[in-house]
Amino acid sequence: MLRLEPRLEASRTWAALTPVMAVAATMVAGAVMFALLGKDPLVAIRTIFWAPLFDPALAAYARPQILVKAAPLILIAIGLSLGFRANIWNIGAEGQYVMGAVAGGGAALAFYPLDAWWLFPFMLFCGLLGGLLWGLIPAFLKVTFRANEILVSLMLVYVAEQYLASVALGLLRNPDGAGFPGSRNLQTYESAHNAELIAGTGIHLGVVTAALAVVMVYALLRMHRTGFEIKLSGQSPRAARFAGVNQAVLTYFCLGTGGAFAGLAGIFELSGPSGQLSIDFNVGYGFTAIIVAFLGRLHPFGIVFAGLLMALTYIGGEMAQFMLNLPSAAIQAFQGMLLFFLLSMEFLTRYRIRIRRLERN
Amino acid sequence: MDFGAINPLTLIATMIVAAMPVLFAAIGELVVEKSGVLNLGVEGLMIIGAVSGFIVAVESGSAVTGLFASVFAGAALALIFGILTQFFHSNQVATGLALTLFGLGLSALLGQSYAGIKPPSFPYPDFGPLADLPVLGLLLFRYDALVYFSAVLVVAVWWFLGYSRAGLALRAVGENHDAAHSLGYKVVRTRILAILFGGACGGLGGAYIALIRVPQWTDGVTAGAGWIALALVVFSSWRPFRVVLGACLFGGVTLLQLNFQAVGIEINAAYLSMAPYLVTILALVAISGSGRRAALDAPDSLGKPFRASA
Amino acid sequence: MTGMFFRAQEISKSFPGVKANDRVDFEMATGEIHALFGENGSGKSTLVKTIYGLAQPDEGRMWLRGEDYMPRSPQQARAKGVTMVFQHFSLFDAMSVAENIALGMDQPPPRARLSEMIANTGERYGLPLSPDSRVGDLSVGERQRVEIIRCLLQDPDLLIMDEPTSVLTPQEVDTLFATLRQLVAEGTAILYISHKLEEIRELCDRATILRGGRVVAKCDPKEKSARELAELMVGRSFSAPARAASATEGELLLEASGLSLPPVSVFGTGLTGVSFSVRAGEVLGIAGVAGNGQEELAAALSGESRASGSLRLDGVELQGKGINERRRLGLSAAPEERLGHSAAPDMSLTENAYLTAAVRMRLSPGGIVDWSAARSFAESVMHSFDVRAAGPFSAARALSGGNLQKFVIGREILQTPRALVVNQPTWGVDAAAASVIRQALLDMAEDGAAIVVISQDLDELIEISSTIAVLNGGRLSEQLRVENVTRDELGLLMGGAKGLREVADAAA
Amino acid sequence: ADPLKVGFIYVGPIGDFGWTYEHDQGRLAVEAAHGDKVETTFVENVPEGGDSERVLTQMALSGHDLIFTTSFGYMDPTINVAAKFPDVKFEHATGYKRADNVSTYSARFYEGRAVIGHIAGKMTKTNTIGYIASYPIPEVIRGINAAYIHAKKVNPDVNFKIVWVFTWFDPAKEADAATTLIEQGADVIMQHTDSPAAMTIAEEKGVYAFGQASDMKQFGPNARLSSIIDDWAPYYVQRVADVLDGSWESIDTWHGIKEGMVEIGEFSDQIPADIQAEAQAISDAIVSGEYHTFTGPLNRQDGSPWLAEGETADDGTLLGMNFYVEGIEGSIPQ
Ligand SMILES: Nc1ncnc2c1ncn2[C@@H]1O[C@H](COP(=O)(O)OP(=O)(O)OP(=O)(O)O)[C@@H](O)[C@H]1O
Ligand SMILES: Nc1ncnc2c1ncn2[C@@H]1O[C@H](COP(=O)(O)OP(=O)(O)OP(=O)(O)O)[C@@H](O)[C@H]1O
Ligand SMILES: [Mg+2]
Ligand SMILES: [Mg+2]
Repeated sequence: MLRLEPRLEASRTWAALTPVMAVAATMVAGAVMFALLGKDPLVAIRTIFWAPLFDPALAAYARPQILVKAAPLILIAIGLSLGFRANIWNIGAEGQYVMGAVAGGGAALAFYPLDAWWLFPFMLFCGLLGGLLWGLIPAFLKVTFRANEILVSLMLVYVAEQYLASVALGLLRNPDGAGFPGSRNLQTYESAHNAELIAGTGIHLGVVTAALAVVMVYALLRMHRTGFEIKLSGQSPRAARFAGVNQAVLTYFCLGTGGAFAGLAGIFELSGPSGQLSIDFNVGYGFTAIIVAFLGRLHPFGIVFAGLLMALTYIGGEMAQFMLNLPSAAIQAFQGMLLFFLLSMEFLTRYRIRIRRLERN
Repeated sequence: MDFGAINPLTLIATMIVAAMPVLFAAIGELVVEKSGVLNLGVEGLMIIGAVSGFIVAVESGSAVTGLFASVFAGAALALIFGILTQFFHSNQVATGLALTLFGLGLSALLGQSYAGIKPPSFPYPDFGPLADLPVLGLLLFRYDALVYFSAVLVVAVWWFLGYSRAGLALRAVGENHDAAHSLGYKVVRTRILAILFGGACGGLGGAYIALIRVPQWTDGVTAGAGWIALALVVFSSWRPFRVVLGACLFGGVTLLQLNFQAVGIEINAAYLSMAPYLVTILALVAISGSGRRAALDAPDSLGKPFRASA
Repeated sequence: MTGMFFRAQEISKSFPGVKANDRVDFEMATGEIHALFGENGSGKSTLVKTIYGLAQPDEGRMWLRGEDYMPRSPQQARAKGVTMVFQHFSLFDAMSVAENIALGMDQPPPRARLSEMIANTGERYGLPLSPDSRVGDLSVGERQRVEIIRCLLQDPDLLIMDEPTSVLTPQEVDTLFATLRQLVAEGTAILYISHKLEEIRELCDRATILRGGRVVAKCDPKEKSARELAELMVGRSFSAPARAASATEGELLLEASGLSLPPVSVFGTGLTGVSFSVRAGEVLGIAGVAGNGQEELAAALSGESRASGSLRLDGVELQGKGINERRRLGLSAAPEERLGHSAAPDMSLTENAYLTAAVRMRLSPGGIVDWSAARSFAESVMHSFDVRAAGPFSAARALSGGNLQKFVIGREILQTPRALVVNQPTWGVDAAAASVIRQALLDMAEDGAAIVVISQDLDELIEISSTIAVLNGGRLSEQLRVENVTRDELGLLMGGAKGLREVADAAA
Repeated sequence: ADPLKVGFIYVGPIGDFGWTYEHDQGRLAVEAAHGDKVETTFVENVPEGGDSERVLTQMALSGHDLIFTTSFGYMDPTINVAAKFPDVKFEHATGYKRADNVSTYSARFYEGRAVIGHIAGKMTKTNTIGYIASYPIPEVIRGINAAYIHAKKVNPDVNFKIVWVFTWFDPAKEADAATTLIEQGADVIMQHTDSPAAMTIAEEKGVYAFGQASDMKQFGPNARLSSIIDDWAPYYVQRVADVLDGSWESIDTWHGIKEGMVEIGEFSDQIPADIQAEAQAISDAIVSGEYHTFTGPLNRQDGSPWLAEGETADDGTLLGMNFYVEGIEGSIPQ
């Protein structure tokens, strides 16, 4: 008989092994799906996982692009992970991302066509502030009225999206854009452009910021009292109160940080790769980041790994589309399977499977 | 501006129909949450229900067969969630979100060759002369059969949770899973069954969109209804009849907004579209902040993982 | 052995890292009250869970009425007439009494009939209950009634009770014992787990003693003294805590006046005008039945909740100051619940040491945590209080109850606060560990600290307190010298008498 | 030689039965027309912004010779990538930025709306025409104006009820919009959104509607009067041929009914023969160039003159159109 036994402490070996096993299992299941779709499964899997990294024509461009694509995911996820560890469930990062972009972009556009060194940092600050304030709304309602932050933050995503649509069509619409919705392109607004740092790679300040955020959060969790307070209130709220943790402050801190990071991701994306604030500016980074946070087991370095893995499957998936004519739905289903396998195999880090005979007379 | 153009009776009747998808999904999620599980994957369940209901309806030529298929498909997808969260103890929030992602992808894949097909139509019960009654005819006797089924379902869920033994056990599991376990209730089994029921209802809600409300299959046809359903459960503070009310309100705000536009009341549409979400937030604040009784209806073990201690 | 009503043979059960039951043999006759006792973690709960079908043994056999008995679920056990009252109540706060009881029955009758049965059974055994009240609104004693009636309604042949009296007043204990004796007279066998050896001597016919998962002794408890029983339990002799003869009380250190607190939840109790004063070297014992405001008082003193009124430490007003500010000024606390309140279960002892010692031991200057200092502090606590654990890296949940309790009390004591508030210092702790803890508290008082001990164990309070007061319904009685009161008087105060005068009237 | 590699990037799924579907039909037409000489690829569901720039770069890197970018939002990414790959040719739909290797193309859908506006004006009994509008952009406003002018011309009592749904594609919302309009008395529904939901509702409620983007006949066999079909195939086939024979150059194309980029779907039998003939006549006049959809005298909504008698609108004004013509009620949301 198979028995599950909880481990006293999470196994580090398995923590490292399970992602590999999950990826392998996804490859097998994905291969079956691709074969059913009439594609050569090996080629398909190879294209998704291999081509972005090693394809002779594409890899040189795609490799840094993985970092670029992963950066917003990692930046948002790392902010969310603080809250998740403290049992504060911000699932509205998508809205905070949008509001960061709107606030930052709005600030930059308000001064158009100013040429000043301070505009760029000011824009980033406004982006951060936009996300921060949007994140503080559920914090305020939770602290003051005990309103469930999962639902409040989720509802605010839709409010933010509607607001984005309204400014993209109205307030921030490009006056020289022939009436089309969408703002001016910040890429052509020199002092607000988040240009690439190394020519040809696409790597911009947002990638660097994401890396910094990972290190900062790692240090916070490991060395700072706030990190301890976050873990403590997540594990046992009463003990946290006993330790003198101010739950309200912590709620503001976690939701605020999550919002601020998401807002930063938004403004980096807007002023960099995306350029234009359009109705469909947001593409779900805020939701995907939640999954990234969990796939990374809420650990800073795990989140980096998970973010890169997700980015890899996005880019590899695109390649599989135009190289093999795989439908995008198949790629999406494939990513879904990857998530399921990763989530399900995590239990190996917490349980051991024992095979034993039943001894009964 | 001419309010006279809005006929309140037809508006109510349309609101009821508009409420159906979220009503089905929410009543299912309500049972799931009452058992102590938070499944954020309702959108995924709905879209899978929509696509499989549609495919089977088209292939079999019968919308009713399609509905049964959607119920099974929703339950099957929910089973994945159930196994991951109940046996593998994966995080419920993340698994729910992954379920939505997977559901959207899989449905698009399955539905590829079904876009642009008209599904078989769904039967409307014939109430004969009743349907021609002045006010009641329109309000009560001109819906499709599923509207009447939804009424039965809501009453059944209300009775089940409040008055049946199994419902009592389910609430006990959601209230305090450790105590329920020590009394010998099968926490995991109860939750899996609740999750299956939630999946079936979600699937049915999705199929309602694709087979009756819209009716057609297109990628992403559920367009966020699953998220509304989640909000609705909380909005109703876990009470079946309030779900009905909330579903009509939620379904209705969009309709009301469109009606206003059509009679020429100029309110920024973006702000009107925000309204349902702002209303939910206000409702949340109201029930959480004031009603201590309302807070009591929230299942105490909601979202907490259960590990049998022996 | 067919004559025996119940028999277990060679029951073994392992959990990762522990053998909770190791070839346990054990038997009971019809109509017998059988005591099962032993140190914390000796395997008592595991054994009874096996009998109740909640756990399946790795090895061993059981017989009931001479037939093979191996329940796979509590339902099967109940079907054979075995019921159980749990150490931790298995009740649902948001549900009514009737619903809670129905949940514990396999074929509950219709609601009206059930209410009638609850009333009848309650009357018969002197356990009145209103079927429609929400369990969350009930006092602890009433909650236990719900648990017991739930069992009685099934006409049990074997009733298992896991530490049922830890939360009852002496009077309630008497009522319970009367009920149990009545049941035994009707032919029910009772398996009774308790750490209170006096109770066992009073109530039980036979006793089985577990240590480290094994049966180490069987005896007739009435023939042994409590001390002999305790020594059987721990396997060695030990001394009762001694109060130094020279103990003198100094000046006024901790003074509360008019502390009031509204109830935090629908089900909670508040505090009304609580006043007391404790001198340096004095131990104030606060008696009372659970649920009468003990936790609230502990929280109001520690600073976890904001009460109105005044609280002074050495003349300095503490009201309006947070928990860490109070620690800095010298008032520390150790709450009742070890896992999840005093300590975070999944955190290491180092982290748990940091949890309260950060301020007084200056473990995070400038917000940066000095983990190595925290580790050495944890090690010194472990060393001074003989905390048995693999090391400072062990998770709190991996410690046995007694060891963890020594750790959390030791953690406060080593920070040398000027005043210490402890709630239930020895709750569920075995006799040996309890005596270590009591001694440490006395030593601390002797060194000039003011100590407030909140406890439901009257014997304990009488043993270590210099003054004693009773908490009832959120009000604190007058503070009495311990020499001047009797157990019975305290019991009446705990039961709701307003003051000693009323107690005297009642006695007359 | 290697086949010519032609890539398409789509903003939606090819199964949307609207915008993206029609572009993909164009892609299939290219394959059919050029056979072995071409190889086509596509990536669907590509968000506008940074993702599209990456996809375009990867396509260019992987040897595509010609890439169609089929959504307005791909404009800046197309220009950016084109600058880096001068040897790759790009075709951007509905935009206004060009380069040596970037052409733009768009369709004069408003011509089609003139025709169906005429039919609607004639067919309505309640004199109320419901219009489901997506976003307030020139293209949509142009369509409303074109339809209104021609409905009004044949039916002075006609009244347009316009609801903005702020989405290109949300079947449930479009269905709600159609229901609302019908309940408020509209008996002809026009839409500038992409799903066939409104058509289905119209069929169910027994009113008329027009197909949009694709024919949609199967969704409303009785309701559908006619349709405006996007037909990108002739243009795509031609542009690929131009690349194959080396004659491709950067141009700006705005084609209408004449060139077959906009197609009026077959008239339904519900339309009386004389009205069919009138509608056909409008279409023919547009094709022959005798008639321009926006021919004066026309005033703006506020009554100020726009076009004098016989004057026709210039393309610049049409491309940036942000006002209603006189007679339409309500205002354009901002
Ligand atoms: N699997 C995990 N899940 C959740 N939190 C973790 C996990 N692993 C580590 N942490 C937390 O994250 C922070 C950093 O942990 P990390 O594992 O990097 O430290 P370490 O292994 O103790 O130190 P080092 O990296 O120097 O060996 C710590 O606060 C730790 O408690
Ligand atoms: N589910 C479990 N998983 C792992 N270990 C367990 C489990 N249940 C009990 N144990 C361990 O088995 C041993 C016996 O536990 P048990 O609860 O039976 O003791 P007990 O005698 O009832 O103690 P107490 O007096 O504290 O109630 C302990 O070491 C305990 O930690
Ligand atoms: Mg490490
Ligand atoms: Mg025990």
